Formats: sequence, structure tokens, C-alpha cells
Amino acid sequence: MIALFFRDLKLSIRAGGGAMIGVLFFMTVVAVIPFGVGPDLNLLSRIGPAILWIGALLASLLGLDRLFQAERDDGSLDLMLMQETPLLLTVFVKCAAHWAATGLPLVFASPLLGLFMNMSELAIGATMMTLLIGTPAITFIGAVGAAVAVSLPRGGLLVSILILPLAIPVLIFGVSAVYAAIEDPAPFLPPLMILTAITLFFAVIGPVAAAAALRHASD
Amino acid sequence: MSENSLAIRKFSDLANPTRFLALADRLLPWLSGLTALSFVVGLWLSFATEGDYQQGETVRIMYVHVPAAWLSMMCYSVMALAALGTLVWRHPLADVSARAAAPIGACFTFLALVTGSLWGKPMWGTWWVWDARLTSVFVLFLMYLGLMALNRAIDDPARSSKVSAILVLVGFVNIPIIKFSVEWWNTLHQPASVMRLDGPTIDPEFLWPLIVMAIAFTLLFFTLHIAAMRNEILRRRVTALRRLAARAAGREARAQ
Amino acid sequence: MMSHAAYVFTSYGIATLTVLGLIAWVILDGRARRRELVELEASGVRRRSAGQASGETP
Amino acid sequence: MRLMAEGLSAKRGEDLIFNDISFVLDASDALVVTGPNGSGKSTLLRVLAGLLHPESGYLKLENCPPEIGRPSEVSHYLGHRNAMKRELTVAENLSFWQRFMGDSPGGTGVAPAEAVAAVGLPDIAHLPFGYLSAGQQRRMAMAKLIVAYRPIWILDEPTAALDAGADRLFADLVKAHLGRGGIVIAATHQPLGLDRTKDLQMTGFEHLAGDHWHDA
Repeated sequence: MIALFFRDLKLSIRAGGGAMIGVLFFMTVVAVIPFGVGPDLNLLSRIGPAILWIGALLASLLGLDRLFQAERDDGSLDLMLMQETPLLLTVFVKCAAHWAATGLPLVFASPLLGLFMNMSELAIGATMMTLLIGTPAITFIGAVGAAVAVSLPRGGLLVSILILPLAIPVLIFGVSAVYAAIEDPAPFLPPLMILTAITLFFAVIGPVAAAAALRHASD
Repeated sequence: MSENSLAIRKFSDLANPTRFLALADRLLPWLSGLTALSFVVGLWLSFATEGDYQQGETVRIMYVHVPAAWLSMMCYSVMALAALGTLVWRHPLADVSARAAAPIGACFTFLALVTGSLWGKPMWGTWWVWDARLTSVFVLFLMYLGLMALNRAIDDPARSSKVSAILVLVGFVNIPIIKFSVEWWNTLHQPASVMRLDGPTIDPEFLWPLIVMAIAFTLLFFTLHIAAMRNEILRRRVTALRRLAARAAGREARAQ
Repeated sequence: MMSHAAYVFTSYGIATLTVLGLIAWVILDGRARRRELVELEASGVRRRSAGQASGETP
Repeated sequence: MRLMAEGLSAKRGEDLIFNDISFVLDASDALVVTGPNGSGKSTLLRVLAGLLHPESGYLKLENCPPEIGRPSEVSHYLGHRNAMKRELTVAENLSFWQRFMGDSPGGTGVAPAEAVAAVGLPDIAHLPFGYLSAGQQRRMAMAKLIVAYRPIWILDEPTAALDAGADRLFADLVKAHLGRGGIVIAATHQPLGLDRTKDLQMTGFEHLAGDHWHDA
């Protein structure tokens, strides 16, 4: 299992890997927003966390369809299905590797982009924390979409359409946690706790559904 | 029907598409007649009662909006049941019913959204208001579209049935979460100044039209669902025959 | 601003339109499938049991 | 170790590909599956590898260690695709598969370097897999068979992109595996050069099984 984790990590860093694309897309999206919204700083600082979160959501959705597609194309998915180790665990490790390769860089890039959005240190800290907790949930739900769309020729686009409605709670609680941190009256902890609960919930549902979908999609 | 055919026989004889078609042909005229009747009564009732003292005429929109919203939720539960049918009991018709129900569910959800916003305009002054219920119905609408896109993307029904069933179940599990998060989100951003959507407390005078309209909508749903399932079976029959023709042509080509 | 009755009328109008659209879609879809079936039958593709003698077992 | 298949049949989409296939394979037995294209060879092998649910019939392993659940857990599957990552080097690929698959009870895999030497390409283990020619890639895929020990080998046209020299090399590998009491099931057109093999002739298209859609 650890071998799979490090192999996937090595793969995504190597030439063809998706790690860099996710972060670059995240940066371009966030960098473009001020041109649309206009340069006045207090507006930007108010919508900053929301923009960061939406950028992170779209960026992680971007790299998801390659999650199983590459394995299926070169035949290693068949071998993974056959192994004694439960498919659930293999999918979980693959999601963890994918998150480490694409989700984590987003978290590290968010402070830099937070400055773009003229966000206060508190807001940047809160955004980083919520992104750290929230992005795994997106990867786990995305795994279900990727597994469902693995046998489709143009599955990539379908993944984001299928997954977006399911990722809305993560976005809602992520951003509301950050706003709770900034404006004093609202407490910071409850939304954060609910966000963690959602991530843990999807950490179970995601691999289970993805494994079932993979087993049925292998023709 | 050859007995040792490989399709798995499940609890009712409905598992056999041909018997289902026969049943549908017998049932549909009755069902559509009943639907038409209940619609006439419903419409008459909803227009016979005078308007609400506060909302005036617009309360009549409720007679369409609320049943449509119920229907959109009921349709998704029917699809979730069908998803269980495909995965757990491997019922051959379950996927047909899920695939037939998706467009109908999407139309009812669309109807609920449109009538909701039409109701919102006179009362809250805006076409669209991010009220918790409207928003979660909108998310449900997105899920319907996603499922329809998936069903359309996978052309081979045998393989796609299980995969879309899994997605329906994952979506079904998520509905409470989405509902909860939208409620939370709504109260967070908007102090509860928004008037409750379900309007005045329902006194019996409004209850009757509402119930009759709800029954009418439900009957309409089942009529359309059975008819759509019949079409889906015919569509599969056509694809099966086309494959047979291609296969037969292939064999003759090999035979010459 | 549109009068209240106009809203009621529009919402019922849209409702009937959608319902009629649904009914039309179902009927037309059914007819199209039956036409395809008839064409297939005409082009000599026998349904397996309807065509051959019933003796043939799969 | 005995592999028993009883009344296997499988469907691809709506078509029934093959029906009622049974065989018994004891230790060091080889089964060669032959038949025209599209006759269901690959489908049968995918059913044996547990990648495809058979429509009816079952596959059973006898007198094997109890913790083995499905026959696929103790079998190697070499399909048309090589299951190797192009960006990683050969050594990385092989060592990954060795650590990921692990050895079935009753045997141990060889070190990647040794496996690469066994297929006759000892000095290019450091090259990325994408640089190799089709024949070399196929040989490396075969090296994967001996990196992790699996008593049952399921091979789908293993000698497809191979030249004569590689054929002989592969036949020795298979003979060595059979010598150690392994079971080999191969779908191939050219003869594998093995002496004692059981044969299974695939007839091909049975009939359109999706009958419940268009049947009376």
C-alpha cells in the first residue's frame, strides 16, 4: 500500500503528472478575479476567502478524472482489482496520493494568493486551515465521479458536473468557517467541526462507492 | 419465454419486460383518465376558493408549487429505490425505471423552481431569492441533470446501469447533508427576515385544493413514469434487434 | 409591476406547458420507437422467439 | 492446488459470448485456449481473472491455503496492455509491482534485476519504460510474472509482439513455472512449444442472450 502511495506521488511529480497543473490553474483563476471585480481592496478582502475556496474547488476537480483513467489505460487497474487487498483500501491510498499531489500544493499556495486578495493574516490562516481540512473531502467525492466516469471516452467533463452538487456543503462550510473567524460574533469552531465531519464522512463514502463503481465498470 | 434464459427472475413477474408491457398497456388508459379527472377537480377547487387575505391571488401558485416540490423529492426517492433494485436485487427493470424517471423528475424540479420564483416575485419583490428550500431544490435539479448526462453518456445500458445506480445512491445519501448545509448557510447570511415559504398556516379551506392537486400530480407522475418505462423497454428492444441484425449480417458475410 | 393575477396565470401557464411538454415527449418517443420496431421487423430481423420455431433453445 | 471451472458462461453487454465451459487443472497443468478472433478467448480469461462476473457457473480452487478467497488472488494476469507506467523506469515499475502484489503462499518472487536478466534484457533496467520498443516492453511485462510469486498464470496472447528468440525464452519461463507446480492458462494463436497441454477450442458467438428485452 505504501508502495502504491509513493509510486503515485512519484508519478504525479514526474513529467506527465497533474500536480503542477492544479496549482497553476488555481493561481490563474485567483489572479484573474481582481481584473474582473476591480482593484478596490476592501471589496477584494471581503470576497477573498470565497474566491480562494472556489478556486481550490475547481482546481482539485480539474485533476480528478485522471485518477483512474491512467490506470485503466495501461492495464494496471485490472491487476489492482484482482489483488487480495480490498479494492477499498487501494482506492483510499490512491485518493490520499492524489490529494497529496494536488490538494496539498493548493493549501500551500493559498497564503500567497491571500495577499493578492488583501486578506488579513487571520483570514489567510483560517483559509489555509479550512482548505487543509476541506480539500480531502473534494478528492474523496471526486473519486466517486472519477470511478463512475472511468469507462467513458470524454469522462473528464462529466466528473465535475456529477461532483459539483455533492461538493457544495464542503464549499459552504469552508467559507463560512473563514468568515466566522474574521467577523467576531460568529463562532469559528462549529463550522470547522462540521467541515471535519463532512470530510470524514466522505472519506468513508467516497472509497466505498468508488470501489463498487470500479468493480462494475470493469468490462 | 424460454425458462432457462439467463436474466434473473426476481420477486414479481414484472421482471419480464414483455409482461410489464402488457400490464402497462392495460393500466395506462385508466391511469391517464384518473389523472385528467383529478386535475379537473383540483384546478376547479383551486380557483373556486377565494384568495388569501394577505397574499391575495398569489396563494394559488402554492397549489402548483408545493406538489411539484414534493414530486421532485418523491421522484428522486423512486430513483433511489430503483438504484437499490439494480444493485441489491439485480432486478432487470430497475435500471429502466431509474432511466425513465430522471427526465420526469428534472421537469418537476424545474417546475417547482419556476413557480417558486414566480411566487417570490410578488411577495419578496425579487425573481430569485436564496431561500433555503429553493436553493436545495436547485441543487437537486443539478443532480438530476448530472444523472441524465451520465445516462446519455454511457450508451451500453447493461454496463451503465450499476454505475449510475451507485451515483444515485451516493446522491441520495447526500441530500440530508445538502439540506442541512443550505439551511445553515441561509441562516448565516440572511437573518430570518424572509417570510416562511409555506405561507400562512394552512387552514382547511386551502388544504383541500392542495391535497387534490398533490394527488393529481402523483397520478400524473406514475402515468408518465410507466409510459416512459415502456418507451425505454422499446428502445432497448430496438438496440437489441439492431445488434442481432448486425450479428446476423456478420455471420452471413462469414458464411459466403 | 405585474398584477397578482398575472403571476398566477403565468405560473399555471408554465406548469401546463411543462406538463404538456412531458406528455408530448413521452407520446412522440413511444411512437418513434414503434416506428423503428416496425422498420426492423419489415427489414427481416425476426425477434428470436417470434421468428424461429419455438423448439430452438438458447 | 487444483483449479475447477464448472458451466462458466459470460455476457459482454447484451451478447452471450460463451456458454457452459468446464475444465479442471491440476498442479503443473497448462491449458491453451484457441479460437478465431472475437470467439471469447479474452472474455474467458477475464472471467478466470475475476475481472468479469460470469453469467452462470463458478470457479473454485481446491486444497489451497484457507485464507485465499477468490482464485484471482493467487493468479497473475497478463493482458494485451503491459500495466507499466511509461514515466517510471523499468526497475521502479518492477519493484513497485513486487511490493504491491507481494508473494502468494508457497513461493517467493525474484529480485527485479534477476527477473530482467531472465527475460534477456539485463542492462536496460534503468531506462524509463516509455523508451523501450514494443517487444522489449512485452518482455518486461513478462518479467513482472516472476517478480511476485503467483501459482496461476493467466496469459492473453503473451507472445503477440515477440520475435522468435523471445518466444523460446518465454516458453522456458512457462516450463520453469510448470516445473514448480504452477498452472498456466494461455490464449494464443502460435503454439507455445509446450509438450503436455490441455486444449480448449472456443466456438465463438452463442446467441444474443439479452433475450428478455426482445423476446416474446
